[in-house]
Amino acid sequence: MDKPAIEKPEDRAILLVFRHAPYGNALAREGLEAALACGAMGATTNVLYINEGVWQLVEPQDSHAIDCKNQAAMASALPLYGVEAIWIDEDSLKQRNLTSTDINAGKIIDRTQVQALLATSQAILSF
Amino acid sequence: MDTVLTLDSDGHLAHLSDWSEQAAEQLAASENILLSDAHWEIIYVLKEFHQRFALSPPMRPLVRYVAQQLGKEKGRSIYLMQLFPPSPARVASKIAGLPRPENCL
Amino acid sequence: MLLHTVNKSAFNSGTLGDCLRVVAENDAVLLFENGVYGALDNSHGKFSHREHIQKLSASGTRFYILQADCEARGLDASALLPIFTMINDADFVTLAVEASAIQSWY
Amino acid sequence: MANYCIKSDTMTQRGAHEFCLQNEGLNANSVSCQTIFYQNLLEYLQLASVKLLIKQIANPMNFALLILGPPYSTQASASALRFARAALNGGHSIYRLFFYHDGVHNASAMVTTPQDESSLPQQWSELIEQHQLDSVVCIAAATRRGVLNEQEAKRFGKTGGNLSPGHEVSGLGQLVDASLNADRVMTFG
Repeated sequence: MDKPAIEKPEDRAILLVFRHAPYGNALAREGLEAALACGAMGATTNVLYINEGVWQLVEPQDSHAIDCKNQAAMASALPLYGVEAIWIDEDSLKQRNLTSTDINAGKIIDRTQVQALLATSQAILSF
Repeated sequence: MDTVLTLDSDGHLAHLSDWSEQAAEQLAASENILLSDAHWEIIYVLKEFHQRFALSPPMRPLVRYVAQQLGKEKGRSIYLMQLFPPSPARVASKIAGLPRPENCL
Repeated sequence: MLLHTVNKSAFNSGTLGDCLRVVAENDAVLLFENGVYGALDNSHGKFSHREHIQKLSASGTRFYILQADCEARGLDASALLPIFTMINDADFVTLAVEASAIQSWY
Repeated sequence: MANYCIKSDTMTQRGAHEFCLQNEGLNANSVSCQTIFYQNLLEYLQLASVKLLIKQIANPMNFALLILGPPYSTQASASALRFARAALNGGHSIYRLFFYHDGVHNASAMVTTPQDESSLPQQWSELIEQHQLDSVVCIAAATRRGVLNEQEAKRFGKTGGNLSPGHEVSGLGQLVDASLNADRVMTFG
């Protein structure tokens, strides 16, 4: 657990794209665990919440009764793990009638910025 | 007198609900650690971390969180290393009754 | 250039639409697995992405479809939008090599 | 006439060359199942006086594949397998296979199929063996889903391991490493 940060090529960033709603399947949870691992290992990490993925950030969540870990609580640990670049697709929020007050983290970006984020990422992990 | 705790093969509590301060002392003893106030402070910060984020933190986030909660002097790996050798994240989560940090890193 | 892969049918999933919304001019889009149904020329209404695909194609986006998945599903090339280029597995690899990164929509 | 592919050490040498050897007096077992360093390979071939056909690939890439789909339930695993084969046939290398999410079931040795259907886990194991691929199964995802090697099974007090040959159980760090060091990362979900 206490391994030092791994060697990495300069300017290489990992982008994790979260496209699925939480709880219905394990993609959201396991994608988040991958993002936390990227951060904990010192990799330059971007996270993009888009499409159904934006539901992961809606607060409050109480997943006690369905016996799952609270996805929003876990996601709120991202900055502590060194993942500060958290992006949210504006259109996906609008389609779901969500606003910045419904979500707990991240910076809302428009379609052009989403395209730029994808275009400048060398490794994309989709969850 | 020590209560008999059910432990997994790594010496972590098999049932996290068994945790008590007395249990923590026993778990610490198995790591040759005598708990002082400085230890308890970290143990309660760790429990709070788990409560808040539903995660058992590896080293980096643990250091950051301790720095946030207890100040920069304590939020250093060397400080945690002195209290919970040889691997603070693993040893401290064991004593604090957190799940074993998953072998994911 | 990004390579986007889509493997869900446009008839029961918004995946193709989600992909097309953020595809850029010089990107490539590959439909495979059930995604190949999204290339059908004769789909109508909300299932059809024909206009969007044509518009993107006109501005430079390239569209591909995986042959093995079409054959398995009995899709003849004549039923597909002519914009789509039929490719094999080796071409898929070549596309991934040419791309700066691969975004998988599933 | 069989062709054997020998890779240079892909872990340290990015953009590794791929060699195709024509099978002339060369002991297949001695070369097909191990990774040989570029330098050593040339020396070895000189000693063995083997005619060497070197196919230089224009743009050799090191791929990392993230496989999230289980065998049979969806097509993702089969698609990833076809992609891996096509990449290797095209002279590219696979930096690592990483099985995660439901993809860990591809590493279950318990998967059994009727005689007229192919076993995806078996095909993965064969591909890994044949090309000496680095294949990692995420330990956390696999443990939750009941895919364990002997050691993990013992640790958790289970009756026996069920990990297919060729895979290693390890952490997400291996995915992070692959994302940083492979030329291309592909997700199959």
